[in-house]
This record gives sequence, structure tokens and C-alpha cells, in this order.
Amino acid sequence: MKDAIFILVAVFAVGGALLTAASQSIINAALGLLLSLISIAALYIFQSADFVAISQILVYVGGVMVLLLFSIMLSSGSTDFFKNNPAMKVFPALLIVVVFAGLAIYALFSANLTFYPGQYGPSTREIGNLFLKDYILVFELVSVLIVVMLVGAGVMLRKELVRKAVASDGDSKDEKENKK
Amino acid sequence: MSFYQELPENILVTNIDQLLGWGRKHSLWYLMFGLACCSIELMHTGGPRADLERFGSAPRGTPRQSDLIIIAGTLTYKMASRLKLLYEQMAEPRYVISMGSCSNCGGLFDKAYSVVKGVDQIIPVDVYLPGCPPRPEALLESLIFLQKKIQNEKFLRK
Amino acid sequence: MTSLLSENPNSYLIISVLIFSAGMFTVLTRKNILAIIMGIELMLNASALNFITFSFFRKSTLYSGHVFAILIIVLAAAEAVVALAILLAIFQQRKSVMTDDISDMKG
Amino acid sequence: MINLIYMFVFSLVYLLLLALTAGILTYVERRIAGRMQSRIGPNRVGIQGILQFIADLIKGVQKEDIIPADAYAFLFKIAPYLVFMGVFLTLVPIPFGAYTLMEDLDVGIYYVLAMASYVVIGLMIGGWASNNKWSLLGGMRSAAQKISYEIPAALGVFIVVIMSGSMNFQKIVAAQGASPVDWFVFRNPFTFIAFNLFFIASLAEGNRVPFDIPEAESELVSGYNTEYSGMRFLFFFLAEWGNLVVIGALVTCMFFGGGSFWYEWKISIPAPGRDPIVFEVLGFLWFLFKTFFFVFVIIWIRWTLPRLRIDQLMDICWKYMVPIGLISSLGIVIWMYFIPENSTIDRIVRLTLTSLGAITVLYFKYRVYKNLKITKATIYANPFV
Repeated sequence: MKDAIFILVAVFAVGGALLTAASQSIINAALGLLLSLISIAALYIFQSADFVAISQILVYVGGVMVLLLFSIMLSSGSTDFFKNNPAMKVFPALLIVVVFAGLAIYALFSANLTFYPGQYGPSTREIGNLFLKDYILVFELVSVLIVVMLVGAGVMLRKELVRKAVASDGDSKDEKENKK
Repeated sequence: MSFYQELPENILVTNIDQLLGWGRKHSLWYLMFGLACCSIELMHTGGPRADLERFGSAPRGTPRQSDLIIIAGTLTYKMASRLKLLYEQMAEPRYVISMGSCSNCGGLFDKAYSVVKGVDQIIPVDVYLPGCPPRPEALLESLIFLQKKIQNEKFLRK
Repeated sequence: MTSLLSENPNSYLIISVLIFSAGMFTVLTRKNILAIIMGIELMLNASALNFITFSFFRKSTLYSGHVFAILIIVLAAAEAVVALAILLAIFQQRKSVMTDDISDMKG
Repeated sequence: MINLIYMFVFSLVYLLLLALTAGILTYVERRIAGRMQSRIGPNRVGIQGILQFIADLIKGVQKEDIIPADAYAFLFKIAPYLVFMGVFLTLVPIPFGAYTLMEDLDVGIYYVLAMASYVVIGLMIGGWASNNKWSLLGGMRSAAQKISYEIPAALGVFIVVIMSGSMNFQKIVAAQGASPVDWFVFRNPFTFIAFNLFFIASLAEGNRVPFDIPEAESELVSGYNTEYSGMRFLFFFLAEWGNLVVIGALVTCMFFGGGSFWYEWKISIPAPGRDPIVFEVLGFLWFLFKTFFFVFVIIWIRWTLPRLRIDQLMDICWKYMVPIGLISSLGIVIWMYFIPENSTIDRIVRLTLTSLGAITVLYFKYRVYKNLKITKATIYANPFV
């Protein structure tokens, strides 16, 4: 029973990722990503990482995906979304990816790691302890990063800045036309 | 075409029909479509004195979710295309109350070049409500007439 | 090691490899910035899944993997926010989200 | 396998109960709205119109299911179910009694926040897939609003989590007690602020007035559900009123002592020798009473306050609620460090806050009676006129 659910979740995770990679419409790609993210959260739960799974849903599904959808909707003026990269055609990319995946799986089976059966249990308290003892520096750095991110995003979308840029762009176009 | 016509009026179909009709008639959400002075009376009908919501009717902003359109006022030719569009956007089953003389037949503005002489030239009307403008009680009466009509509809054996 | 797939670390690692490959393919072939961001998200997720798997199946690193997975999630969120802010600023200016159209530095 | 079937049946029961409660709440809301506007409200179907929601349901099932020609059909179809699923999933860890809960999650309250943010996706997809500019605007506004108000709500939750030392609902309830002095609202000033933050933010997350900007009828036609008709619209409808129950239950759990019924009886630790079933039922009823009291308060707010503008909405969130939340989440830590539980100062503060709450309620009652006397209005004690 557990295995059946696991296989279903795994198929969703990989299938969503493949949909993102192969889809020709941007909204389908975003949906594939959404499916993949939720399934990965389920895979975390299979490995008793409940806190990480919920964080995944909260941050990715509730935050990053919503931002992505926002951007898709706001920038839907450009219709030709999925033009391929001219520098990298599909076939060479496929080759690179297949070689990478083959190497990774070969490394996985030849590494001969020793694994133990996992233990199930609540993880929140231990994560908190680790964050406030062993990884306190990282924790503080992350908080600094988030502040930088907030300021950066705010500056980036400041109205005057954008308007100025647009205005200067328009001027340059006019100049070009004048030169012609 | 043949199956439902050959089906006798058995007790099951009749009862289900009655149940469905009961649901439809007690939940007539109306689209707000006030055109002229009649719409003031329509607003009054929603107010405390003659509470339209007693009959389960609630105003909706969008035609997709409304079952009833109350055309309150003078319909001009310019507005007629909008009315037709709104009516076509409404989901079946849908009903129409034509409120006031103007929307019934052009009324006071019968001779005007710009007024549609009766809403029924554009969309089918279920209940005509006379008056210029009709009082809220009259609108309630017309709603009850419409409810009676809906109850007698044979929805399953159309 | 049990015979259950869901209790075998290799299955998780293979899923992670597949998701990472899909993300890499997306990043390599697309021209749209949004699609590239999606590919990067997939790759980050695959690596976070690896962290969780190793932390679950190897006792020596118990719960450290969770910490790193959370860090990855936070970093990905920060990256997405800044990237999308840049994207929207570019879009307001250039009306395009293709990498080709924004290859020059002229503002 | 048996376990799975049991889970399935149990969740089906929960689903039906949620749908039933949401349906009855639509009727209750219409009646209360009627009374507040000195109307009557629906009273034709059944005794005092109690079957109104069934009539609405039957009608909704019969309505033609319109999918606009230019809509993205697949997304348009699944969006209402996504929203309803998100609201339903928030019910999973909420303890209606010591044993009446679906799953005692260790990360309970965090999970609820995650599911609340998941609902946003459904709304956005629904608004986008309709291919209607009003729907799109409604969906975007809704997403912006919900994501912004997630932060004050999370800060309010954060304070509760610090106070109780756990994210598990059972432990949060057990950290409080049955009497008002032990409730988190009146525990100290910072938890009181947390309650206000959480309550206001969850009003905004539930798209309720004064924050119903996504569905503003006078600006957008009907917001993200403009193009929906029939059954799919009913799902949005049920999700909205189901959310009401969820908000009430969350507030009850986190700030008003949950279902703790008797003073010594803490919900997750039933004392040995007592009959657990009696206490379970009493606790359940007590929980429901508190929940529906908050549902009533939310409805009351809806029919008495005007709507905010979108810039005012964002101002309230980012300029007032987030800073207040940050300051008070710092304050609670300092408070807990310097003032241990059950110390003299702690008790004095608790008693003061509780009596302030009681005085507010009594003053409210006094004002109501005074105004009634001045206007010489007739008082109808019977709600069913």
C-alpha cells in the first residue's frame, strides 16, 4: 500500500518536472512545476521530514509559485513564450542531460554507500536546536540575505526608476529616428 | 427526442420534477439591471419594507450566476444589444420579468424613435408587470407568479 | 534494507536525478527568463531532496540535512523574488521576457 | 488497508459535515444580514427558511455549466475544487475535542498556514483561466491580499507558538486552561496583540468585509468567480463559508482555550478515573459554541463596516500590522524571559486583562441598552419574526 502511494507520488514528481521541461505553453510548464513541488513535499513526508515538507508547501507553493504565476499573468503581453534557445538546440541538450543522468546514476550505484533504515519521528525541535546552536552563523546570514532581498526587490520595482528608464529608452528611440 | 416523449408521466419523474422546480423557484437570484425610474422601485423591493430576500432572491452582479433578470425601466435601442448580450450570458434555466410599462410595450415613450417597443421583441419574457412604475408589492406579486410558473414547469420532460 | 521501494534510498536518489535532469534540460533549451527560473527551481528541489534522503538514511548526519533543505528553500525563495522583480522591471521597459532581447546593457 | 478505509470514511464524514455547516452558515448569514438591515431575510422554505441552502444547492446543480469559449478549459474546471480542497485540508489538525480530530500533526499550525497559502493558487488559476479581465483582476488582488496578510497572521501564530512551546494544536490547547484567566488572549499584552493581528489577518485571508476587495461587486463584477456558474460556483461559495468555520476554530484553539471544559481538565491529558466520553462531548460542544460565536462576530463585522480601498488595505498590512507584529514577537520573548509563568506580576497582568475584557463586554451591553432607551425602539427578543 505504502509503495503504491510512493510510486504514484514519484510519477507525479518526475512527470511534473518533465512537463515543465517539455511543455510548449508557459502556464502548463508552471502547472507541471506546481505538481512536482507538491509531490516533492510528499516525498519529504515519506522520509519523516514533516517540517521541511510543510516549509516546502508554504514557501514554494504559497510564495514562489504565486510569484511565478503573477509574472506570467503580468507579462502575458508577449505571446511567443517558448522559443527555444538558439545557442542550444534540443538534441545537444538532450545528449548533455542524458550523459549527466547516466553518470549520476552510475556514481550512485558504484559509490557503495552504507545506508541504515530510517527512523520516523518529529523533527521540528531538533531542527530548531541545530539552527540555534550549530548553524547559528548560517541562520543569521540567511536573515541578512532576506533583508537584502526585500530591499533589492523594492528598489528594483521603484516607480521612478522604471519610469526614468522607460523615458530614457523612448528618448533614445526618438534620437535614432531623427538620425534616420 | 423519442425517449422522453414516450416516457409516461410516472410518479418518479413527476416527483423529481417537483423537487427540482421547488429548488429553482425558491432560489431566484436576480441580475441587477435597472434602466430608469422602475429601478428605484426595484431597490425598494430589496429594502426593509418589501423584503425580496424573504423569497430566497439575492442580487448578483454577474449574469453567469443569476437566474432571473428584472428589466426595470425604459429600454433604448442602444441598450438593447447589451441586454441581449447579458441575457445570452446567463446560464439556463433563466427567467425574465419585464417590469413597468416602458419595458412591456414602450409605455410613455411609445412614439419615441429611440425606445424599444417592448422587451419581448428582443428576449422572451416570462412575466409582464404593468405599472408606471409598479409598486414593490406588485413586483413581489410578479415574483410569486413566476414561482408558480416555475413549479408547473416540466423540466425533465421538455 | 527492506524490499519496499519507499524505504530504499536509491529510489529517492534516482527520482532526484531525474528531476535535476529535467531542470537542467529546461535551463539549457529555453530562451524565456521565466522558464529558466522554473528550471532552476527544479534543480534546487532535486538537491534538497537529496539532502533529506541522506539525512534520513545515514545516521551520522541526522537532521543536518533538514537544515540544509530549509536553507535551500529560503535561498530559492529569495532568488525567485529578486529574479522576478528584475524580470518585471525589464518587462515594463522592454515588453519582452526573452534573454535575447535584453542582451545589451543599454538602459 | 483497513486503516486507509477508516481514513477515507472519516474524511468523507468531515467533508459532508463541512459542506452542511457551510450551507447552514449561508442561511444564517442571510438571516443576520436581514436583521441588521431591519429586514427579515429568507423565511419561505421550511421552518423559518431553514431549507434555503438546500434550495440553493438544488438550483445550483440544475444550472447550465458554462465554460466560456476563450477560457482555458482544464484550469477553469479544476480551480474551484483546488480552492475547496485547500479549505477542507485546513481542518485536518484542528482538535474539535480531545479525540475528535483527523490527525494530530506535530506541525499542526504551520500546516494550516501552508494550506491557507495553497488556496491562493486555486483563486489565481480560476481568475486567470476565465479569460475575463475582471476575473483576472479579482484573482490578482486576492493573491496579493492573501500573501500580504499571511505575514501578520504568521506573526500572530509565532507568538502563540513561543508561548506554548509547540506547533501541535493539542499542546497549544493544553498550554491554556478552561478559565478566561488562562486563555492566551488575556495572558499578557503581547498575546492580546497577537490575537488582534491573527483575527484581522484571517478576516483578510478569508476575503471577508472589510477586506472583500477581490469580490468587490461595485468595482469588479464579482471578482475571480465572475465567469463561474452552477456547481462550480457553489464550490467557491462553500469554500468561502467553510473558511469561516476554520477561522473561528483556529481562533478558538489558539487564543480561547479550545475545548478545555473544566478547570483541572486539560484537553490532551484526560484525568484517570473520569468518564472521558462525557467530557469529550461537553468539550466538543463548548468548542463549537466558541467557534460559532466568532463566526457570528465575523458576520457582524461584515454587515456593519464599509469596504477598504486596495491601497488602504496594503497600508494597514505593511505599515501597521507587520511592524506591530515584529515588535510584539520581540516583546513576548523579553516578557517570557523576565516574567516567569505564575509569578505575581504575571497573575496581576492576567487578571487585569481579563477584567478589562469583561468590562468592555459589560460597557458594550450598557451602551446598547442606553441607545435603545434613547431611541425608544421596540426590542424583539425573538430572532424569528
